[in-house]
Amino acid sequence: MALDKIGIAKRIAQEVQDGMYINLGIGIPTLVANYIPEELNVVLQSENGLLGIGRFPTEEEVDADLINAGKQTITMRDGSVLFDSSESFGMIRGGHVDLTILGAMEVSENGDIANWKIPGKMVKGMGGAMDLVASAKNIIVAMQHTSRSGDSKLLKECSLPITGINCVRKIVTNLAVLEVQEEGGFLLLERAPGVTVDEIKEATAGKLIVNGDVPEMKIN
Amino acid sequence: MALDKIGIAKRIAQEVQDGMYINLGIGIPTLVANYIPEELNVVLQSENGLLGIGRFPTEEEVDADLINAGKQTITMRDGSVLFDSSESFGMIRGGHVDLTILGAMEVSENGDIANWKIPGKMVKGMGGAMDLVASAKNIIVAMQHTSRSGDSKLLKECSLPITGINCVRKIVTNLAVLEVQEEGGFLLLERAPGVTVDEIKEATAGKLIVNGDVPEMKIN
Amino acid sequence: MINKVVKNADEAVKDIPSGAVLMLGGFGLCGIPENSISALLKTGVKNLTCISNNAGVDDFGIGLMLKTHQVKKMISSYVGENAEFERQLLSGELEVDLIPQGTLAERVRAGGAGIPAFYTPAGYGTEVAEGKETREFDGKMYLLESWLRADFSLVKAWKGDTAGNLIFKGTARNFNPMMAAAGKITIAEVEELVPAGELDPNEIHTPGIYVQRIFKGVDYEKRIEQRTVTS
Amino acid sequence: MINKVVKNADEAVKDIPSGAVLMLGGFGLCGIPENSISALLKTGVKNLTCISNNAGVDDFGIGLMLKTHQVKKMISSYVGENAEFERQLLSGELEVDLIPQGTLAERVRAGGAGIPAFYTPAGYGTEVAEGKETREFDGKMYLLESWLRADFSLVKAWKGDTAGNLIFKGTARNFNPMMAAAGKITIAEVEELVPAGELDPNEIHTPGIYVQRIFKGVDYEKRIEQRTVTS
Repeated sequence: MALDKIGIAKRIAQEVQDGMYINLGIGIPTLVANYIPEELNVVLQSENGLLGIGRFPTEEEVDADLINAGKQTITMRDGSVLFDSSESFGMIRGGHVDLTILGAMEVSENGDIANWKIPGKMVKGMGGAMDLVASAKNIIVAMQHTSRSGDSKLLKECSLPITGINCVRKIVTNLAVLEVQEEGGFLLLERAPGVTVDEIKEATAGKLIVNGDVPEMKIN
Repeated sequence: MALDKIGIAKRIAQEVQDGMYINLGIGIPTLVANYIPEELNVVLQSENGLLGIGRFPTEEEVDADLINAGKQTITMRDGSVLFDSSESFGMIRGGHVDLTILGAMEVSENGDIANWKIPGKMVKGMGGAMDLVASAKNIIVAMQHTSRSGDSKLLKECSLPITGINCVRKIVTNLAVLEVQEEGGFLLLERAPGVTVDEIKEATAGKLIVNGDVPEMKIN
Repeated sequence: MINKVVKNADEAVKDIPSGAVLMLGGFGLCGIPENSISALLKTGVKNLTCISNNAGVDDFGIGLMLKTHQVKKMISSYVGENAEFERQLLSGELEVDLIPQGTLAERVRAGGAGIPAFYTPAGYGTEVAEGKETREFDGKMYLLESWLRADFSLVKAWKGDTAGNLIFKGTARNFNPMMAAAGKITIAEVEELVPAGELDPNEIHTPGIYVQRIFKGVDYEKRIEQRTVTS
Repeated sequence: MINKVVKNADEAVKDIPSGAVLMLGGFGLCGIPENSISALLKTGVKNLTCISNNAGVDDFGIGLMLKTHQVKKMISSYVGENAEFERQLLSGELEVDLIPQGTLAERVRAGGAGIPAFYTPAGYGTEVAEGKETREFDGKMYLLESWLRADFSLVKAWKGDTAGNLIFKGTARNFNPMMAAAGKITIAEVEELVPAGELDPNEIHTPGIYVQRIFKGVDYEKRIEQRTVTS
């Protein structure tokens, strides 16, 4: 059975390691925060100027001057730091953020990502996405394997305007966990529970690499 | 009579205008602070990270963590700000400092300055001098008109390795106040009390421009 | 200390001319110069180029200046949800220059710090790179990006002193400090204005040297875009 | 929060190998990592490249490491008065790279912020420009300068917390924050070490993300180079 959004978030949470500084994009990536094991010490970065995003505030705690990059009201954890946008993107560009998790409309088999613009539709802008994908050491994409119309989002080449080239390392979809290979291609690492390799092949337009038995994801 | 160091400092203090942010180099320039009229509100910048240098501390106030660019212990005035070296030179390079006063070994008639290195002698480094002269909008040089051996320090071309090109606007020496002209040459603005134009001509190796009567400096 | 205090927003913005290039601090609606924007609505200047990470919403922030057709061009990273913005863009009334957020932050920082150009990896291989010089350093490709400076920068801080020193609050800091440094004339509005000497010199975010005018703002609405709470 | 605390200076520097590139914070003797320098004297590593605005004095700061012949190369803006330094330089034992102070600060800042190169006017037309690319922007000439990064950065702060967040004091801040960001491994020594959560997030100068190890330093001498007092 294909994963729902929470399933994708839970699976990505397994990629998180103790001591990581993490930037979570809007959408499914934001949900990942809820499933990071309590015993791991990690710090969430918000590119509008905060290290140490906490839970959402209570009504009494709401502070218009404290929001995340998705413009949601938030709180700070103990040990948080506030800074300006230049410092924030210095941090990102300088490779200090260990893990970036973001959504995508398309990923190509050489790791290009498209997630900011659809020709013919109103362009809202790339925000910090281009800086994040051009800078992060470790980028995991969270997305549906196929579009609503059933087209694969894992392609040989992106058809949409791209956000960055050659940058995605891992992809977690509703169907699979895949790793982008240096030489190109999506190496199939895990299947969603009950999903067959053939179903994944069917849904993948880019080059899919299957090496031997592919285990099922373990999601609690 | 030629001015002494204090005379030069007093004359330069007359160039200070209300509201200026000023960087003072080591030596005579540091003395200028003592002669800025009380009624003028100016702020002294220290390139190691302070706006608002105050007087020297009393014995009880001495703080090893609070020094100026000359490594002297100092105090802060009300309204001071502390910052790091990158911000400090951003401030300088970005043209936010209104006036820079520094010493020189030589100045050329097109405004080049040499003040950091003497071939054959131990090189100590340029410190912040190259950043200051390349960035400041308004640079006044405080120096003796001639070297100890009697050679002019106002030259057609600098003989020493230069610190910056085409940057000095005004020079105040023990003999005269001079303005570097766009098209080259030292325009004689004022004479030290009792010093003749001929004496200044004699002491100036570069092109000296004398337009009509040259007034005497007024020093209190 | 040099005194930078002006009476109010009207006084502060009165000489901003039509055609000026402005920077406006803020991320979303957080940390935006509400008072200066209101005052600009009254002066009615036109053909403004506004450099700001976002363009406000229909009835708040820069959105208000769009409604009055005062903005000719926006330079932003994300223009969000704003129906009037979209209408003007599609009709050709409004120009938009979209810039990656980190590149925008750094270009503004460069403007204040006297760095005319620098290399960044953001946007390499994308349409953002079109027409830009590229170069490899240590095996990675970068774009050459240039500084951004403004005729007037409008920033909003939490506390300020009469010498123009500023302290921001929470994530309302965002683009404000860099924009303060990149404006020829920087106008700061603050919630609390104190005499020089009352702020700890070690806690100031923006040194007063960057600020030409400062005033105490009034009636801050501080609208929240996404009010998210836990029960 | 991630805990970065190590026991002491010896523990913090024990894996710094010979031949490493180090950055050391401080301006003159103000804000230098006294404890880390002492610990390095004990480990006896050699052939170090030290990036630091100054080189200490004969019997304090980096001067101590020069005495023990642990430094192969200094990258500085001003090497001041230091007889041993001069002797080693003239005898060819020591290499020195002199860089304008603002360029040094910006190159280090660029290293931490992922900017491989930028343009600055400092040094144009001088011997500092030899072999460097030059370019005109808005009628003024600039040099292309590249980033500086280090294997280890040794910084000194006033207060720090277990998450590595740092607050500096007075002008002891200087190069420390940029160097903290430009080190692959950054070792911070502090006078006061508190649990994460005790420092105000709005008053922190260096975010803990840049700091890999932190310890409470001991026996700070804080030597003064020019003790100037008014009576």
